[in-house]
Amino acid sequence: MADRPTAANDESPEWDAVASRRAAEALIVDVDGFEGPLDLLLTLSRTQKVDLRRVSILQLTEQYLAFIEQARELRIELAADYLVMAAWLAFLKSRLLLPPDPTEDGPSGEEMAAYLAFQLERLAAMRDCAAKLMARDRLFQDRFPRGASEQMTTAKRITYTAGLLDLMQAYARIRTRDDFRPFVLDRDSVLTMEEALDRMRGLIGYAGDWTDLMSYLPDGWQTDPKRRRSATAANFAAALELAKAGRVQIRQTETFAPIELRRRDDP
Amino acid sequence: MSDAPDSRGDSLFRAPPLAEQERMVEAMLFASTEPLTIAEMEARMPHGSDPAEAVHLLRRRYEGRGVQVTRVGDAWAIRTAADLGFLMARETVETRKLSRAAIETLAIIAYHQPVTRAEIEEIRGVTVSRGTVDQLIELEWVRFGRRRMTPGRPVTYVVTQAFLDHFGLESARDLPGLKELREAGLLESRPPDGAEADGPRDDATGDMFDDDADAQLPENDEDY
Amino acid sequence: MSDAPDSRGDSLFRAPPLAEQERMVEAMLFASTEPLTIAEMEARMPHGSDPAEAVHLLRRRYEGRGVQVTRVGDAWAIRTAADLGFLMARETVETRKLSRAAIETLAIIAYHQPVTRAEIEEIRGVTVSRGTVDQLIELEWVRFGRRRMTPGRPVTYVVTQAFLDHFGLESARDLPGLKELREAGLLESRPPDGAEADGPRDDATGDMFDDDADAQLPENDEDY
Repeated sequence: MADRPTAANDESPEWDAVASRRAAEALIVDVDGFEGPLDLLLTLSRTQKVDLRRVSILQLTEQYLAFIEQARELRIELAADYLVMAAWLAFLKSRLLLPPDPTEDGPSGEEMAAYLAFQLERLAAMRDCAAKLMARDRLFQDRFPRGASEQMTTAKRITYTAGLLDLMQAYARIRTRDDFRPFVLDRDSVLTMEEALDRMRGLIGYAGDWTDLMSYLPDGWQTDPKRRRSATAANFAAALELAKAGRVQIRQTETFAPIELRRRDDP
Repeated sequence: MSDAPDSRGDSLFRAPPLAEQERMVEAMLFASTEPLTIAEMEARMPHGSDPAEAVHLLRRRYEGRGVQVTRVGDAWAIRTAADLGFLMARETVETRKLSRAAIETLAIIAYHQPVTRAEIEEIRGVTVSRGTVDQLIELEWVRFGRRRMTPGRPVTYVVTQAFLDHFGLESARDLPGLKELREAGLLESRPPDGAEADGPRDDATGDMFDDDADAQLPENDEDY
Repeated sequence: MSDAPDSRGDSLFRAPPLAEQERMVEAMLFASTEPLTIAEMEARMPHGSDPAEAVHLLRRRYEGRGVQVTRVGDAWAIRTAADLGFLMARETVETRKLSRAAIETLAIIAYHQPVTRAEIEEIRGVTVSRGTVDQLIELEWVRFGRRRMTPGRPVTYVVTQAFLDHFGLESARDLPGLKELREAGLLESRPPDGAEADGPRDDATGDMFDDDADAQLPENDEDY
């Protein structure tokens, strides 16, 4: 990890400010392509064209802050992580430039810089590993398993299988059932068809004359719009049910006119 | 090794050595789901290869071995030697997916163990049929735990080592909680507030039942 | 693995000659698509057999052939030689292309396992999006490991036997470059020289743990 990040000061003269700015501009266009601030820092560090262990953190900090500044000027919206990193880097920069304050606690600028360099190196190493991994001779690509599985005996044993995923999903399904309860309605403002039917069966005997369906709505279901809607639908369905059974006749004189029903005496 | 497919053009008339062709035939017969004809092998091999000869060599090489190069109609396949058929007896197992009722019951036992039958029913909101638990016990994924020291002293169920082995778990406490399931992307919806739950088997099992107990009407265990 | 020592002397149950055991192992490994453990093979073979030794012989026999006897974790499988992959083009199963995030996450899990989600995020410097780990679990390359004994007791992720099989690794120790990374201290959570410093993501990481701590109710140890 060794190389002191503050070595930056010695190396910086050869850093071409113009070139790096240009690089930063190119980066801005592609800001969506970055997987977070660490990824961006790693890309910026490449412009220094040095071994990651020798990267100048101070220089990198300046590049990053310049990038954020430009993104702001261009009114590019940056995710919060990028801004958090910018704040931290600004803090780091001040720590690196100012002489250490003996009264202050916490890690020194060098330690912070070393940690950042470590993070970058570690991420780069993981990228490298990922690439090596994917380049291996892979199953179904370079290496193949047996194509045909053999069935030589007639003796069959049934085993039941389930994967961990099935198990966890089953549990999640049970435990979050309340999230998906389109079918479990809040019953207090729902009148079911059965309830309406029961009620109507009792009342229909008195309907010798045409009566408006709406007059069958139970008490307390006529004003609140929600309840009224539910009760109307239930009563209508119940009326159809009774008509099917031959108990009532239904009529409607014109579209949207009141629906009326009356008892139908046995033919 | 030597003959990448694109080198075919250069060495138009130079087929790979016969030993190499034999390797090729061996790999193809092994990986193929169906027996392969000589023509099919030839089509895949570098130009100028002689798969018939290679198969002939391969067949001799496998004489007396545990597997044999066998002729199937006008094609070739690798098959287990007839005398070793007894080893394959357990190969032909038919695997079936567990029913939804069973997997849910199993999940509840894993997450809440030791758990009584009544508690399982309370969590699932449906009656658990005898056969479901029996099946899990028969699979040796579930066994009886200690009796609960409550009225009636009901038996409890716990999961077994075989369960852990099957599901690749080191212990039942390593089962992820809802929050972790969600983070891993295994759960899509966000829970209602406060339902942010619970790793496996937290001691507050009693609390877990609360939300369910009110909302869920018991249903019949209509085998899914 | 172990030759049941007490049956050795008993001629009634003498194990078949090693050459014969090699044939048996050959037949079993050929017939099975999945890797077989020594224990699985032993269970099927005549009493007193030594499948470990037989596999060893078999592996040598297939050196340089078109198919290879490969170690997959603590199991064994036969796979075609990697250089002949081009012949099998038609057997190729089109696999879903993994995102860059998924590939990196997989590498981090493989090299740092057992690793928590917070640690993956710390290394990548971004939140692991839902669905990334999910995808890896679905491919059966990643599974849940033991919970970490730190506040919040987060679950960990580890790679599976199928992962080893897919990438042709005998064990997780054979990951490319693993030794170098360890020597460079890049598998640690801190720079090797012990320079302690707060990374910018530390605050966020702290929060992650806190979240977990809130969500997890204390667990009851006795039940295990």
